[in-house]
Amino acid sequence: MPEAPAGTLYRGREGMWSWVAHRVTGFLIFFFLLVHVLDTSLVRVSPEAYNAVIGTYKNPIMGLGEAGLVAAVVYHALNGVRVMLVDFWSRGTRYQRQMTWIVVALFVILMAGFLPVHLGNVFGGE
Amino acid sequence: MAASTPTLAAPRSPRRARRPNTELYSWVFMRASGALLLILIFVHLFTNLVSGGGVSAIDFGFVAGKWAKPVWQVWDLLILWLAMIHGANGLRTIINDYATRTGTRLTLMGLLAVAFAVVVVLGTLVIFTFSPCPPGAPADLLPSFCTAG
Amino acid sequence: MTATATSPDTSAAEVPTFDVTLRIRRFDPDAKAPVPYWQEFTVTAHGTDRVLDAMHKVKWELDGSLTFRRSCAHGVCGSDAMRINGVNRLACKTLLKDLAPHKPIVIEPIKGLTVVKDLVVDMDPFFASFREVMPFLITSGNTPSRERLQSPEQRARFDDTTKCILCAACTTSCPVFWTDGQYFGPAAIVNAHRFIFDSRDEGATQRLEVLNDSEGVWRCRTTFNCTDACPRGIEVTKAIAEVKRAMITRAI
Amino acid sequence: MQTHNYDVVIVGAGGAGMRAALESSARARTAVLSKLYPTRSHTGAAQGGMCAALANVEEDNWEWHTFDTVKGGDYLVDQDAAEVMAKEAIDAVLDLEKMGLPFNRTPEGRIDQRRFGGHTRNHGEAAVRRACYAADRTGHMILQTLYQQCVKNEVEFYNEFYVLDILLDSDLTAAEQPAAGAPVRVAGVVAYELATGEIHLFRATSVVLATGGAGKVFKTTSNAHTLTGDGMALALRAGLPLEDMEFFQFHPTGLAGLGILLSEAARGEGAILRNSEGERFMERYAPTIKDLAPRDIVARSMANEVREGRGCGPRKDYVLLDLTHLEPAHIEAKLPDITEFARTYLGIEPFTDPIPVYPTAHYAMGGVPTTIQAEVLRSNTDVVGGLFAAGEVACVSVHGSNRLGTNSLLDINVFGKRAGISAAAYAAEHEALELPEGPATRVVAELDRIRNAPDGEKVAELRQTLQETMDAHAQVFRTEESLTLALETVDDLRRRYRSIGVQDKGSTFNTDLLEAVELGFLLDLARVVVVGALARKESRGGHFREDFPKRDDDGFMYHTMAYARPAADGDTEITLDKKPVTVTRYQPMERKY
Ligand SMILES: Cc1cc2nc3c(=O)[nH]c(=O)nc-3n(C[C@H](O)[C@H](O)[C@H](O)COP(=O)(O)OP(=O)(O)OC[C@H]3O[C@@H](n4cnc5c(N)ncnc54)[C@H](O)[C@@H]3O)c2cc1C
Ligand code: HEM
Ligand code: SF4
Ligand code: F3S
Ligand code: FES
Repeated sequence: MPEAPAGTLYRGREGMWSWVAHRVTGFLIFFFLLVHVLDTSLVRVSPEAYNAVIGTYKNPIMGLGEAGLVAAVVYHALNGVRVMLVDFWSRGTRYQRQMTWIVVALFVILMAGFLPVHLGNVFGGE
Repeated sequence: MAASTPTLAAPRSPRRARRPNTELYSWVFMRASGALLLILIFVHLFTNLVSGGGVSAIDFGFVAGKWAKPVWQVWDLLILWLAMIHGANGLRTIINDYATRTGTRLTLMGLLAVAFAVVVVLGTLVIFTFSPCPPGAPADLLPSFCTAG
Repeated sequence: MTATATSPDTSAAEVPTFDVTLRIRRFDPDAKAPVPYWQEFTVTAHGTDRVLDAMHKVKWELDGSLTFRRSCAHGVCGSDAMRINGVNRLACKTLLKDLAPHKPIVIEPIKGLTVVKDLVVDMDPFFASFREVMPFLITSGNTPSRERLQSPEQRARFDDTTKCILCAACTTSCPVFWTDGQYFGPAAIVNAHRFIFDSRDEGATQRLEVLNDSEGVWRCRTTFNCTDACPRGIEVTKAIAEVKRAMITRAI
Repeated sequence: MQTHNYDVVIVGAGGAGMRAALESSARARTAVLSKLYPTRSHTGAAQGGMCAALANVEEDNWEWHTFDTVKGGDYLVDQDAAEVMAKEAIDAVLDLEKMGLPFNRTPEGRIDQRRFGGHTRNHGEAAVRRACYAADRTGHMILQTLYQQCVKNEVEFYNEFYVLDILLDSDLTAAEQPAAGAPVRVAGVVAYELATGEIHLFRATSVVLATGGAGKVFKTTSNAHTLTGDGMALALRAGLPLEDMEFFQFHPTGLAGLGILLSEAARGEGAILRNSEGERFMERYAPTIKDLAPRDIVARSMANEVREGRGCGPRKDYVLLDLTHLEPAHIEAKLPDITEFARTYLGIEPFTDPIPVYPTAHYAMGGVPTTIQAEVLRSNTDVVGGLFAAGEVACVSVHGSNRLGTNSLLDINVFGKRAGISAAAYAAEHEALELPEGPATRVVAELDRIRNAPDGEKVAELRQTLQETMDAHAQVFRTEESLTLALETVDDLRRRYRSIGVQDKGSTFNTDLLEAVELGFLLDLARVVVVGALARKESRGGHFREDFPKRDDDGFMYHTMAYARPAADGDTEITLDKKPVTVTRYQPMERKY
């Protein structure tokens, strides 16, 4: 069958995009958590094994990845609060748009506080 | 006759629960666990990544040092369980949304269940059976209190 | 939007005409190998013309086979929900001048329902979900001889959701509905809400039962596309949240 | 070709059709055929209210209501029918409330009522609060509520089915008519399924016509694109008469240039009409009830202001509806939709600016003549067995020559209910007839002709000419000259229509084809309107002849009955007959407000 040209992307607004981001971050965190539990389990095997693996984490690339993870968690958490306000606060639905922007603002502030410390640790901490 | 309007609280019909409330509980759980995780994870991240020396300071000694205190054992165990249930439940929703074919859905759900079980069991065992000073390990890798005794 | 920019004198004055290009997603089921395709039409429009007027121009002057539903032409019958420049709207309630008409206006059928022809979709699944939530007053006991009493406050409680015209703009804007056609969708929930919060109704439990289904309200991820799309300005997500809360109160 | 068998077939799923369906489906096997999804019907556009002398907020009774209806209709109302309607109004409203209709409420919790044009206390003393309403969405709520009840009662719908022929057991289109008193019965209908292009035969003992109005005969109209008078035209083509078609109501307050309606409820809530000098001109035309005078009077007054140069805007072609002195909160609560129309379509903020308005074609007072049991008449006295009609398509003549606001939503409920009961009762007492030979031949031939016409006339062009002609020559003001002109144009268009063609040749959802069919209906009806208007050399209600500006009770106190009869050239011609007006208690008087 011939392939049809695709329809366009739905041009949703803040509500839709914040949900997309929430879903993507939730998904990412879950897979990080899998890996994280697995590697931490190595403490049970032996300190050497654990330190070896953790050691490989201590390169700048992993450091950046870690920053990404923190970003994901921070966004997911903040937006999670927004979602709960939408769900339980009687006026939450009316202010959801404003709350999205507050989430974004808080996210930026928190990351601005965290990133310098973290990156400092990653790149200068040896 | 003075007319007055009756006030009945909504919803106004006899309670007759037939359908199981699974989706309802799962939805409530997502919010409750989310709220708890918020505190648990932020403290976890803060202690691990910010205070002290950040990631670069994490090693066996650091972990063992933390888990020697029951508070942190319970703390991390809670994170493990809540996050895994929360995340797995979230993934279940995602799978339901995108995997329209029953076959695909069942496969993915199976994978999810296995991953969930392995990680939760493994993680729990590690936290509980963990010994901070495994015999025979080089002392410089262990937390300082191992040698103090 | 433009409402504040125009004063009565200018709006009724000779309004400028301008050319608009409509980029329409077409589908002809009677073709030999039916595939959707894009087609552009350019027509001359007047200042106060709606998208529907431009589409009529195309149908009446350029291509009679262009197919879409419409009836009232002023946003009260719910026939002509379609995706205009990426979002669901009623063609008869969208003014061309509000759409940056110097660029082609992209028109597609609403998403998630089977396309029958051009912009016409099969509405049956949509109405089936509507029917499933028991969208009618349920009472017990004898019918009173006069009207049932209801205070203005009680009446106001569900006013918002009585405005629904079943246009499906909300349901077909919902990301969950696109991928999971089984989901009841916001429109059905809106119409359940209309009765659950009507002080005269006694069928709330049955309706909440229905919506407690795995394809019911819990499927909603509060993406607000429905609220943004509703041409009647119904706070759809709010109604859904209220139904969710009613269920939780009932369960506990 | 599929054949379906039912006891009752209802054509149209607007207010009248669904009200009938609720009654008949409880008593007989019923199908409802509608060219639109039921909730798309134009009843949903009705705004202002539905009146009944509930006396919830002030003293009122059904007798006053009857009088207002008769007087509002300029005494051309059949008074027995008006009495039935006014009396049954109360139950009609209460029925709807019990079905769940969310009426606005009084502080005591009762159905609230408001003022409306022409509704008065004690035979014209002062305006009375009689219109029951749900904000300015009364029709929407009625349509939704009736549909909800149909869902509850599992009424069987055939949606997007166009009924294109009514099948009778005798040929009434011939010059030779069955004798007076001879039984003529309905056998069923022929329908076209839009989704597939298939023809369906519906064999039924009773058929109810509820196809609504024909506003699309005019260009500026409050009516939907789909209100093309199908039922009326089908009846006419089947040889049945149409009654009082020259009476068309022009609603005073349509959005200027667009025709979108702003309910009379606006004036009921206190809005005022002003001309370019800011004058409240209705004080001159109707000193007692001013802006709340019946629609024909207000529309004519507005048109007159414009004609005499007191119109507003750059072309001085409209007047203004002023709400600016009202509380914004009050407007928002009582008239949310119409203020939004002004904002959306004209970019006007009604709280601060007056709204440009001009009369818009709104309501067909005439239609398929029926008795008060909703039976369709084939002459002044004989009914067609099993054929019923209700709603705007019908003319029981409760509206006479001018309908009062809110009386139509009432009409569809009262006579819709009666039609449903009558149809089920008839079906219980009779066996269905066999369908006549080749039941769909006529329809199929017509569709094929249109579909296969090579390079035919264009639907849009003909329709536009028709509508512009009717607006120019058969609107609020009419004369011998203008009407003659209109008739010539309509006749010419009917000739051109014979070679009508369409571009879409497909079978799925061919709206191109159906628009061509609908145009045929409009042309037939326009001819009846104009012929009737030419013959009525007086002014009464919605029909105003500048060359005969006075009502003439001696010459014209009768209903016009128009028949399409075979003409020498193979086409049909309209022949007119008279039907007496039923008068019970109100003798015609001069109509002053
Ligand atoms: C804007 C507006 C405001 C109004 N406000 C008021 C008001 O405030 N108060 C009041 O009393 N009245 C009001 N009216 C008048 C009143 O609403 C209408 O007269 C009334 O609703 C007509 O109802 P109906 O059931 O006869 O027809 P409709 O509701 O028009 O229904 C017609 C039905 O017939 C079907 N149909 C038509 N042709 C065919 C066919 N060929 N085959 C199959 N089905 C067919 C259609 O699909 C539709 O379902 C208003 C009218 C308008 C236009
Ligand atoms: C940090 C605190 C957290 C908060 C406040 C939080 C909050 C939430 C909330 C409220 C939801 C429900 C969203 C909805 O129903 O629309 C949700 C969904 C989800 N969360 Fe979290 N969460 C947190 C941490 C986590 C973690 C650690 C993971 C991964 C293991 C995770 C993975 C998910 C996933 C996969 C979803 C489903 C997303 C979807 O269905 O779109 N969350 N979260
Ligand atoms: S809720 Fe709004 S968008 Fe949804 S069907 Fe009703 S009117 Fe349309
Ligand atoms: S778009 Fe869908 S996800 Fe919920 S808020 Fe609306 S129903
Ligand atoms: S045509 Fe009726 S809503 Fe647009």
